[in-house]
Amino acid sequence: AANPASGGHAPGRRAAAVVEQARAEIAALIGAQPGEIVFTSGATESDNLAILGVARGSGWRGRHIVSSRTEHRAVLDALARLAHEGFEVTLLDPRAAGHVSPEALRAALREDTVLVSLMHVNNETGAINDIAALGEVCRKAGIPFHVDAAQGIGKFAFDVVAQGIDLLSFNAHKVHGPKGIGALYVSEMARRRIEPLVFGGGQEQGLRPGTLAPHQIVGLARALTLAESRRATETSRLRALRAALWEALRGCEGVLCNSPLDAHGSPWILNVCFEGVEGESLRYALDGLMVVSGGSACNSLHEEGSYVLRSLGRSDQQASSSLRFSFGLATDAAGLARASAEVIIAVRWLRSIAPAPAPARLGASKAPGAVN
Amino acid sequence: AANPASGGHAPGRRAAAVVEQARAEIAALIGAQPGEIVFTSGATESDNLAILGVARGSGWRGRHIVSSRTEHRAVLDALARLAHEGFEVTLLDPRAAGHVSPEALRAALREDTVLVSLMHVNNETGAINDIAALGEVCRKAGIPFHVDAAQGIGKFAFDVVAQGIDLLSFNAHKVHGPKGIGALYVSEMARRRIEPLVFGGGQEQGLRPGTLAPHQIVGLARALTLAESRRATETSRLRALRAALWEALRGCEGVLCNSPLDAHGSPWILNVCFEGVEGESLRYALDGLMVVSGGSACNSLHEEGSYVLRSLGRSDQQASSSLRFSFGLATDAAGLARASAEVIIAVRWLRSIAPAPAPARLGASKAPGAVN
Amino acid sequence: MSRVDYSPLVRERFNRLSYAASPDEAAVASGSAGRIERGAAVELLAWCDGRDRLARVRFRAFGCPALLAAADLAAERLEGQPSAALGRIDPRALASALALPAEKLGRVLLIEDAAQACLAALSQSHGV
Amino acid sequence: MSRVDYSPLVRERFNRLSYAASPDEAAVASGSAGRIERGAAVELLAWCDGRDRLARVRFRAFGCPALLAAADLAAERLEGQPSAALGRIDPRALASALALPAEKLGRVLLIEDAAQACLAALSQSHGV
Ligand SMILES: Cc1ncc(COP(=O)(O)O)c(C=O)c1O
Ligand SMILES: Cc1ncc(COP(=O)(O)O)c(C=O)c1O
Repeated sequence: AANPASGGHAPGRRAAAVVEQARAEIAALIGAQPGEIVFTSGATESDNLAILGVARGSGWRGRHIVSSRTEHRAVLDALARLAHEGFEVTLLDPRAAGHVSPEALRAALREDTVLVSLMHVNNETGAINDIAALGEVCRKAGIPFHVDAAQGIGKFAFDVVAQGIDLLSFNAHKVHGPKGIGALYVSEMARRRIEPLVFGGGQEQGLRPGTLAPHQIVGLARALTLAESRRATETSRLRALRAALWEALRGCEGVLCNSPLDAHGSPWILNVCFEGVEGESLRYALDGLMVVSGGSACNSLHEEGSYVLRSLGRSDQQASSSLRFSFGLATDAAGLARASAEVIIAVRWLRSIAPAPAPARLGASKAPGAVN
Repeated sequence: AANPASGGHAPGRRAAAVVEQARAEIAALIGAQPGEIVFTSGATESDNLAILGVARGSGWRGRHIVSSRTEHRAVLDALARLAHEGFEVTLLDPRAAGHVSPEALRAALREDTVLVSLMHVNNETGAINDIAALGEVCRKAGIPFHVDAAQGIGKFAFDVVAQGIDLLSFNAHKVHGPKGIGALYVSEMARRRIEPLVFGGGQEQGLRPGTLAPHQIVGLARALTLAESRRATETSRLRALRAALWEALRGCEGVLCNSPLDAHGSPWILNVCFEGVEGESLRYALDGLMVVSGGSACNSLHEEGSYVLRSLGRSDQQASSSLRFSFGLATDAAGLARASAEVIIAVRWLRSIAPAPAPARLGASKAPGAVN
Repeated sequence: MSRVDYSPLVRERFNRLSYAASPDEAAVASGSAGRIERGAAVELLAWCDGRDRLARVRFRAFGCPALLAAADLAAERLEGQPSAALGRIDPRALASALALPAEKLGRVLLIEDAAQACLAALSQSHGV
Repeated sequence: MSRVDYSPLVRERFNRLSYAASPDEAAVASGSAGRIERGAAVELLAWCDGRDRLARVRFRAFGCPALLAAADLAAERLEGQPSAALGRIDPRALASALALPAEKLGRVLLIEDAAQACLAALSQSHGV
């Protein structure tokens, strides 16, 4: 009595297998278990799921959260929402170099602190936080530690256990993968507290329901795996290119570096302030220059004069006349040389047509040497 | 004094233009304005954004919501969450045919009702609600009307204004588009009430921040446009195929139709109960048969005996031994004939190996005709 | 697509179910357990030879693939054994031989019950 | 990528800025408005011929592309006009000629102020 309709393929099951394979690959890359990876639509959603989810799910334990002023908007806006819901948020002030010290974090923790959220690599300056040291502080205090690693994943080694990370946000498009896909690592401890943002259907263990997009998920896994395979070579290659770019740019007068140039700065980012140039016109002049922020950044924050740069001590003017250079696979020495030449020419051009920065130039002034 | 760095291309801007073009196409298809379309990761997120967003944003007006028992899990689970947050939810009981009557809706509305959420086409049975009539009731009462149209978009004509719809959820993968992308139409009235689920970055007018995925969005627009272009022909083609399939299946004894076979049922779905067969084994026997639910459904709800079928009056047993056939571009007469033959054979096979459904067969029974 | 992902062992056996009884065949003795209305029922049918060996064992079942496959495997294992083997069915062994998910063990217990009932029926038919 | 999407008219003009003054040139008269520290400043430089016509008009500016393009357009339009034209600069006309976004009009008003100041300086230099 054989089953006469014994089918062959089941595409749904194949897709599910592909997703689980991707999940396992991603988990392995960060030292996690596959069941600890939740797929999302990107780092913004991952940040929100981590922050809103854990805070709301910990309401009875306390309502205090620690983060920093230089976090990405996705983190700061989620925190603002929590403040609106009655949480108290302490935003640490990174030191001038842009990173939060373990001591400052320890000092900010309280009895009722239910979450710490600190980014790995700052998306504007490239400043790197010492995650393992910060994670150690959180672990000792028994507080879940969320890390926004959108700018760090695939570029630095991660080991969520060794680094004391409970929640890790990242996406694919910052490592040359597709847009619209990201993930959140959720440790067992965090899992016991986290609440979903979206309900229905049960996917991702109920934490993030909705039909999964296998092509996007495979894109995320593949992008991360490829990034990992070239990590060492890219790191030293881009470190050298970044140093060369800075050397070229500093030839221009009135230049300030907003990025840590040592090991505390990501080789993938260089942020430079060009004094005496209006920022919007500088970026407009350089439109089409891939390496300059905007072409590849998440949001163009610059019009409003970056809050990140201001919180690191730059004036409004300096913040708005800063350019973020971001590097990737397509970056090479020749391209950067061209780019730096273009930037320097544009800076000089705009400075050349600016009025003299006279102390007070209101009203008319008669000038000598008139025609006729 | 020409700008020496005048660039050429700006890929970011091209991508943004592509997204806006897609947004305009989608809006036009449903009679909306481009600015009223918000991109999401799928219909689950759209449902949640509509329901959680509008309810939470209307808290001060009232805390009562009306919906129905046969909604998708994404709707029911979002409503359950709201109940947990202190909202009162009235779930209407669709009549046996599976749709909610305008009278029943009108009777359920209260002074403090802040949202009505009713699906267009039921994902399990294909039962169609009369959206324009229900929308009229909501409009008269001044209550925002959310419609989950995941099973209706691209298959039926929509005009959000004429139909009185304030919020419309849909996705791409139900119209042969990519997974992981959907949209929510938000009318001006609903926009004034809705709160985001996710914060940071400002995309989609602050209602759904995060980097947009142009390739996915274009996929959604293209899928909907193509669906629209073949809508008339597909409707009559599949209506005929569905009728033929039902004719073939009813040849099998003990068959009940769970779908409205008239114009109140979607030509894309046929749901049939095979009495006296265990559901999980029936589906397992038919694994690989594309047309049968599971291969293409959002979730396999069947293991638990569909709550939709039970709320339409089927027993647990009947609900769990029901199969959902769903049709699409790949469906043709020959394929359906093969499929129905396979189903009938599997049903008969499983019935043939089942013990007789004796009134009480506990314990042993001696049988005649023993060997030896 | 069923929610449970069964092993290929279940698939192979399910597709054949070589030990399913024919619709109208009746055995020396049979034993049943479970109820169709509750979603799972098994009947074991046994034929003995002269030396009290199970010459032929067949099953009927209504239930999930795990139950059908396990009943089939049980019948296969019983055939050729002394009839007392009916009393020594090990549901865990069946479940592990088919790599069944843990939550399916409950169903497989029905086979043990049916086998016990079958053994009782057999004893009765022998006039014990 | 700047957040504002300027028209191709702005792009074309911005890329040339043919009426920008050379770094060290100085005119019969100039008029300024705005402050660099506040993010926008314009200076208009004018040279008159014997019949009180603006023989040459140039600008210096610090600010967004809208301001630079509008200043360039203003200088172009003024050149060849009677000097009194400096007092009749219409910021709305400049903005609409370049299809500027509405929120940029405030910046363009600086050009009107600078032109007025330039006219005053010119009158002074003529010893009025
Ligand atoms: C540090 C950081 N966090 C969050 C995000 C937001 O990511 P997404 O655009 O995937 O939502 C970004 C942008 O990539 C980022 O750089
Ligand atoms: C009626 C209905 N609502 C919501 C959904 C969930 O959609 P998604 O899988 O895109 O989240 C589905 C599944 O497609 C559906 O059929």
